[in-house]
Amino acid sequence: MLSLIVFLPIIAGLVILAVPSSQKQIIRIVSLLAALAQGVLAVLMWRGYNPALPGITAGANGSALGSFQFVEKLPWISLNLGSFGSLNIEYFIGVDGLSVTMVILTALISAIGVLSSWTIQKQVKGYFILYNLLASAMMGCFVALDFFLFYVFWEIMLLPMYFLIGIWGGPNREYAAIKFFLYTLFGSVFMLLVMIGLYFSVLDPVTHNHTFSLVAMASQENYIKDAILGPDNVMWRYIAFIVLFIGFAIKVPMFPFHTWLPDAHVEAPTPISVILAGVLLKLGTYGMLRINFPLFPEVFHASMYVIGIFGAINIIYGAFCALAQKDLKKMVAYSSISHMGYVLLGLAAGNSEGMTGALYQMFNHGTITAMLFLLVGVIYDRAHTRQIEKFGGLASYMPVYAGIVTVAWFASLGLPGLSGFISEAFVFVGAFSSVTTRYIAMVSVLGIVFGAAYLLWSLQRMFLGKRRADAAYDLEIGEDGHEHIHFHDWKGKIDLDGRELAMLVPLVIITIFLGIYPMPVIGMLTSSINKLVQVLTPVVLTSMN
Amino acid sequence: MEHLAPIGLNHYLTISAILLGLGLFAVMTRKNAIVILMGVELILNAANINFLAFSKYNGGMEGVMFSLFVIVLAAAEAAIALAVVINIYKLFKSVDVSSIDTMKE
Amino acid sequence: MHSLIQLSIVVLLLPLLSFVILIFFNRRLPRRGDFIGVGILGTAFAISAYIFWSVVVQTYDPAFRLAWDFTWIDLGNVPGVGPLQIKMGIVIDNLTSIMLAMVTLISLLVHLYSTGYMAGDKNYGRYFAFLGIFTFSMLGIVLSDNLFSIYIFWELVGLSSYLLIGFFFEKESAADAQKKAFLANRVGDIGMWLGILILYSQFHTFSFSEIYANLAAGKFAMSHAWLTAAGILLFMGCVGKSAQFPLHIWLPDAMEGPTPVSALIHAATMVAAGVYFVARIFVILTPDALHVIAFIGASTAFMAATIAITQNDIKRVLAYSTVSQLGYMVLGLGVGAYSAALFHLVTHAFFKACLFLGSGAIIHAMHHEQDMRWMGGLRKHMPWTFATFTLATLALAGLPLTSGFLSKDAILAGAIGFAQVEGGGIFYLIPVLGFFSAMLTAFYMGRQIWLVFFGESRTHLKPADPHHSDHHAHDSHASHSDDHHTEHGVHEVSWNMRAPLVILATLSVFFVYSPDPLDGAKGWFMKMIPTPATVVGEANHQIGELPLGTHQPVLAGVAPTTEVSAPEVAAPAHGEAHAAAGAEHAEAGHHYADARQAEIVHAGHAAHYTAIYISSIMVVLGIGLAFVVYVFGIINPATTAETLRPLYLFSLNKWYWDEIYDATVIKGSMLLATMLSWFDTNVVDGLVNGIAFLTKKFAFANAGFDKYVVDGMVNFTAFSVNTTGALLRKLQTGKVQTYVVMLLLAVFGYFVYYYTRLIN
Amino acid sequence: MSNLTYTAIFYLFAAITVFSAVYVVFSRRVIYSAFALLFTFFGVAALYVFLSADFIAVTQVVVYVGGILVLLLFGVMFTHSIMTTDLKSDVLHIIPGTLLLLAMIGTMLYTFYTTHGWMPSTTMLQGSVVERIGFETMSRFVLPFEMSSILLLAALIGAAFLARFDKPGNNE
Repeated sequence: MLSLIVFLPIIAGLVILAVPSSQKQIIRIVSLLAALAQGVLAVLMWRGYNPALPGITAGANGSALGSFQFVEKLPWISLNLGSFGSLNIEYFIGVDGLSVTMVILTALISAIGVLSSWTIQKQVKGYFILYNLLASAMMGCFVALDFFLFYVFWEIMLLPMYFLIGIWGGPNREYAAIKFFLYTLFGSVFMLLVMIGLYFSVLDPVTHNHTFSLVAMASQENYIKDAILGPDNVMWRYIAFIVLFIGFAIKVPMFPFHTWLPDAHVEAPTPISVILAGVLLKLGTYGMLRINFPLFPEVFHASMYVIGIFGAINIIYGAFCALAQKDLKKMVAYSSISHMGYVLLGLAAGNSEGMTGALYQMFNHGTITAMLFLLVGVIYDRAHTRQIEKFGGLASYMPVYAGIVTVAWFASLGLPGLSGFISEAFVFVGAFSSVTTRYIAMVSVLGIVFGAAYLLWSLQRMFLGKRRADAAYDLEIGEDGHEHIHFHDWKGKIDLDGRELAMLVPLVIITIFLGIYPMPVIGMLTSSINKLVQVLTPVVLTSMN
Repeated sequence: MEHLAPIGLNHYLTISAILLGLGLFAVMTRKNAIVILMGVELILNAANINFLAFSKYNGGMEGVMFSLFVIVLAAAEAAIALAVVINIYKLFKSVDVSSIDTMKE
Repeated sequence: MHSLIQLSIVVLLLPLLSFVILIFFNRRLPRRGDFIGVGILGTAFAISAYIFWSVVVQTYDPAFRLAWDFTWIDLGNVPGVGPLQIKMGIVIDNLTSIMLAMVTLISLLVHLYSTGYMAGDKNYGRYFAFLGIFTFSMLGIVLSDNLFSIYIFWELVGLSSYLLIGFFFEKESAADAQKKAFLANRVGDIGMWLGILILYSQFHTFSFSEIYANLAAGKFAMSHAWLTAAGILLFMGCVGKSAQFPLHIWLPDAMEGPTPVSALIHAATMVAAGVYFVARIFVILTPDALHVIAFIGASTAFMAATIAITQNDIKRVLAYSTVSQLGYMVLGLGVGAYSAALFHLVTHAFFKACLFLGSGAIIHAMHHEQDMRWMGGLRKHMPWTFATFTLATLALAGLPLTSGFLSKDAILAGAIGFAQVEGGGIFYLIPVLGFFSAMLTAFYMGRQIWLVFFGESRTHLKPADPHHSDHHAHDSHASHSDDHHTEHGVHEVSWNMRAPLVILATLSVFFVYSPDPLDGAKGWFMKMIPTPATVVGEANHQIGELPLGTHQPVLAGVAPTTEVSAPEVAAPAHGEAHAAAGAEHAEAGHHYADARQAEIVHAGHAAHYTAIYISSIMVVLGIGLAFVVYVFGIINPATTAETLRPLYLFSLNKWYWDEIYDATVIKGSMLLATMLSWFDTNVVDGLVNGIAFLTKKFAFANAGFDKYVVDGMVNFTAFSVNTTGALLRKLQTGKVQTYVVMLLLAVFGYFVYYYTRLIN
Repeated sequence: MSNLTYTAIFYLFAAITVFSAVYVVFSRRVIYSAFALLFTFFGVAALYVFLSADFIAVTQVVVYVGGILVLLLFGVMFTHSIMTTDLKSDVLHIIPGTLLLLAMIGTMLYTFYTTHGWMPSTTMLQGSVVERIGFETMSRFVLPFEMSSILLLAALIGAAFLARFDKPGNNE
């Protein structure tokens, strides 16, 4: 079943390959059906998921089955390398609390992305094939339990993204695409090295072969004592942690590796921005949670403070940069940086509250930022500009749009009753409770104010007041005597149309519902989080002595 | 005629050498395809003389047999070659081999 | 679940229902659904009144407390803490039930009033929806039993005030004001949030009762300074919400909202939430924190009063008077006059709501003229408004026989007692500022009454200002045009606006609260709301003596929170004290475990008559001054203003706070934002691009090497081959015979070679 | 037959062979070359007789004179305006050709005359070898014999095919 979730989009892509490229509608519908089917499967998985099983490490019997769920394990590549032993790579997937919410998020965002892609007119066939490939790769990353498989999906993801930005993007798309590609590739090269190092340092507890299994790697007793990344080799473990962390931090993106993000977002078409912010950024922090921290717990403990500081820098720096932006999409991009800072801060706390907050923030940021980018796309479709100064008084003319924007904006600034608040609150609760990150949390709280500042300011400039003199639209008096606005070459509905509502309303509902009752998501996380904290904790104790 | 050495191997070899040289000369210098063919026949005859001479003075039958096959071969060669020459003539209205240099391009 | 809890949940959810119905369906309902808003609030008030009746009147027990909670978020078995749940819950005690009744009543009256005031607005239905969510949030604050949910509703109040203040969002000034209000509140909120975090990090719970029990048990492991900090930080929430110095700046600007909203938000509920919250956390405030609170309250009261005397906008005067009165309440809490402060909260809510609604009636009648300089003589045209407005003014000024007198007097008495107990000269500043502010209050309210209601109409004196009229044309009443802009247009407002005024004015008279017009302590209110015993006083001082280093990560799995069982039974020990204190005020001091608290209560009681005398004198002085200036004209305000020009300007420009904040915080933030953005594009991204540039340069250098050296060699090979080929091509004649010649040459060459070898 | 007579007859035929071959090569008219070639073949056939290969000699006469030469004459007559051909316009590489002619002959003769290992065997062929040719053809050389017959057949068909006037690919 999990495999089906992962490969459904690719199957859809193959089907699309067979459809003549003139049949645009069929291509879109096939993609949509695949995404919806994926969504249905994700919901089934959510229903069938047992929140009591912790995941992270192997169960009591040494196999992943007692701990992970929906596990599928097949030998994939088995090479005899002579004196190097044998290379055993497995097709090993499964979910635990860390990944199950991400799988659901990915399915959701993919489906919404397909709807959002409806307006793509250029090379529809190629677009959707790449899109589906991307969707599969993202999903694969979240469920892979074999490091090699993870790496494969991780790299597969890059390629469609590069083309989707580079072909369907804005005017400066080549620059943005190549920047994104190089940045991410830079990170993954190191990941490859660490992966190989880990392979030679870890033995499968059952077969006593070297293994890429992340489940085996998460237990420190499986490490060969004097191997390159074994427990004795402190220096190499630190180096491995750092380069791995940088690899993931680029994806997050963490200051100072964040500059690809605004460019990529500004140039990417709306659905790709949605995917990028909604899912791809989560892969960075997910990778930290799944790989970076449990594999090197003692290094994690030593670097909690530094991670926390980077988180705080992300929060405040991102907020300030957002405050100065004139391009709405760029502002939202910087707000992403700011919000991912909360995730980092929560992780740095290293306790259950903080980690829960971080994971929940990953989910919420996925839905909320998706909403923000969709809303930016809506206005960009109509006005062909994203300059904040080119608008004003939209609330009078597009009330539904303004209403949803208000919800999204307030969700983004962490208003209680909307999901973003709970995750941010938990991040702070965790970060403050941890002695290491207490003062960092105290500084980071400023992010709440500046987050409100840039969002409210942009809200005011775009939606409140009256039309500006140089606005991107005209006012005309309608037959009923009321003022209406008129976009220069927009034929569709002025306010949101059915398709746009179909993308936005589910997200709004999720945001509000999870803001009021977060347990459907948090309930799935807790046992895994507590287990993860436990995996990290004993080392914390010994290293304190 | 004492001063004349008895007829031996070298005599035959000398004749064959002269025939070979003349045949080669014809092949090298004459433009006419038919004459070139004649040169080739001379070369073949020179070879035959050599075969038979060595066969005689060595006492084996191989040379004899070989010369027989050479003659057969020469016949076949001549037939084919003339057919080719006739074709060339049809194509180029000439049997002047120096004007047939289309392979140069 | 107790039936009162169930009812309170109903009360809480009813306004939310109103919001949901009206936000989605207001355009499809007749009259835009205003009757739904009013009806639902009426129901809510009826239930609240029942709760009030059951709790305060029937039970009449100062220690009454009902609590109920449920697990909201279950974090499972957290390593190092044990099972951890975040709970949400409701608590009902006397204070809650009084607040509940007060909030729903004022909200109901504002709803009713708004059906008249807002009639004809194009977003009429949405307005009622916003009122609904505001009421919901406010009730949430009142009913919350833990810090987390109070923070949630706190922010929701911020949101709904944002929506309401910016209701006329097409006006830039309204849009600015709503943003300013929200951001100022947020600044306060982060302080409050940090305070919550300090407490949570110690006890892993948000519940008030559990936190108090843990504190009382001396389980606070951090230093005492952290506890003081927690108190002050939590108080920051109040500073934001209750518009205390230095975050008071948003409240006067918030007058951009519709006037009934001002009555609801800025008189009765939202601003009161801050005071209510400080009252809730009163027991954890250390003496140092209380001193800070007292000084902030006093300076706010004084500063706002000095600003109010020069303002010309009728609503702005009231806004600054609100800030000033909130300063009183905060001052009261700071000096330990807990009951008095809350008493003032309630009385102020009613008379200030009356004043705002009255001013709304005036503005409505004057066709959106807000400047008092162009009013006058309205007494004859609007007798109902005049009467109620005057009564409320007297209450605000603190004249005897009014509710304001009772509460303000109690606060000032507490301030005197506090100064005596603390014994320092500097602490006398607090009562002195309080009394001086009382005088100023009397003065500016007297000025307002005179300018608005007495004398002759000055409408014609108004300079023609097209911009000004244009400014108000955007207000809700597009239908009301300027053609009625004469004295003849001024008439009394309709019944649905008048009735709230009368009700609120009635609630501003002393007998509602106390049988003795001179002593509020004899009334039911102060008996029902006794000062709770602190949990961080001298008796608990040992908690600060735990060295910081002994703080160990709680890993054993036995969390301190688990020792506290049901919240319902958490506070009985204090409940005893409350009961006794409420029963006999004079002897209450003996029952407080903390000596300082007991002394202050006692001294406050002793200073009661001193306070009455002084404050009465000050009020009479203030009103007399107003008469001297405006009625008898002995002092010309204009010339005085000219003489004291710097002071006048200082007051008129609100102590230049807006300018100071603009120059420092806002400009600073924007500058920093611009700088960081520049840094981001040019330095961070520049670094990246620089690396890319260098890589590219290197690549080009490499490419040059490649092109000229490596490729050069290749090309040279190709060139030589080409040349050789060109030479050799000459040999390739296409003539078979040439080849034969060459072949033979080769054969001959071989012979030559062979023989030369043979020779050697 | 005396030794002298034997020698004289040998030289006679050798002279006929060589000089007619020279005429073949240097004649300016092809038809004359063709007839000179006739004499060369006869001379060579005679030399074969001296070499105890009477059967080969007969074959030489039959095949060369009766077959090849007639064929050549046909070719000459098919392709030529015979009378106009002229030696001077008919040659190229005359200088390298001549030099090489002399060089090749010289080299070979030098080789022959400086090689001393070519001592006549004791079992020189004597008399007629017709019978032995028959034996050899049917025993040791039966495979080459059959192969040559196939070769001849193929050459026959090929020549006939190539020389056809109305081949489909020939008329462009």
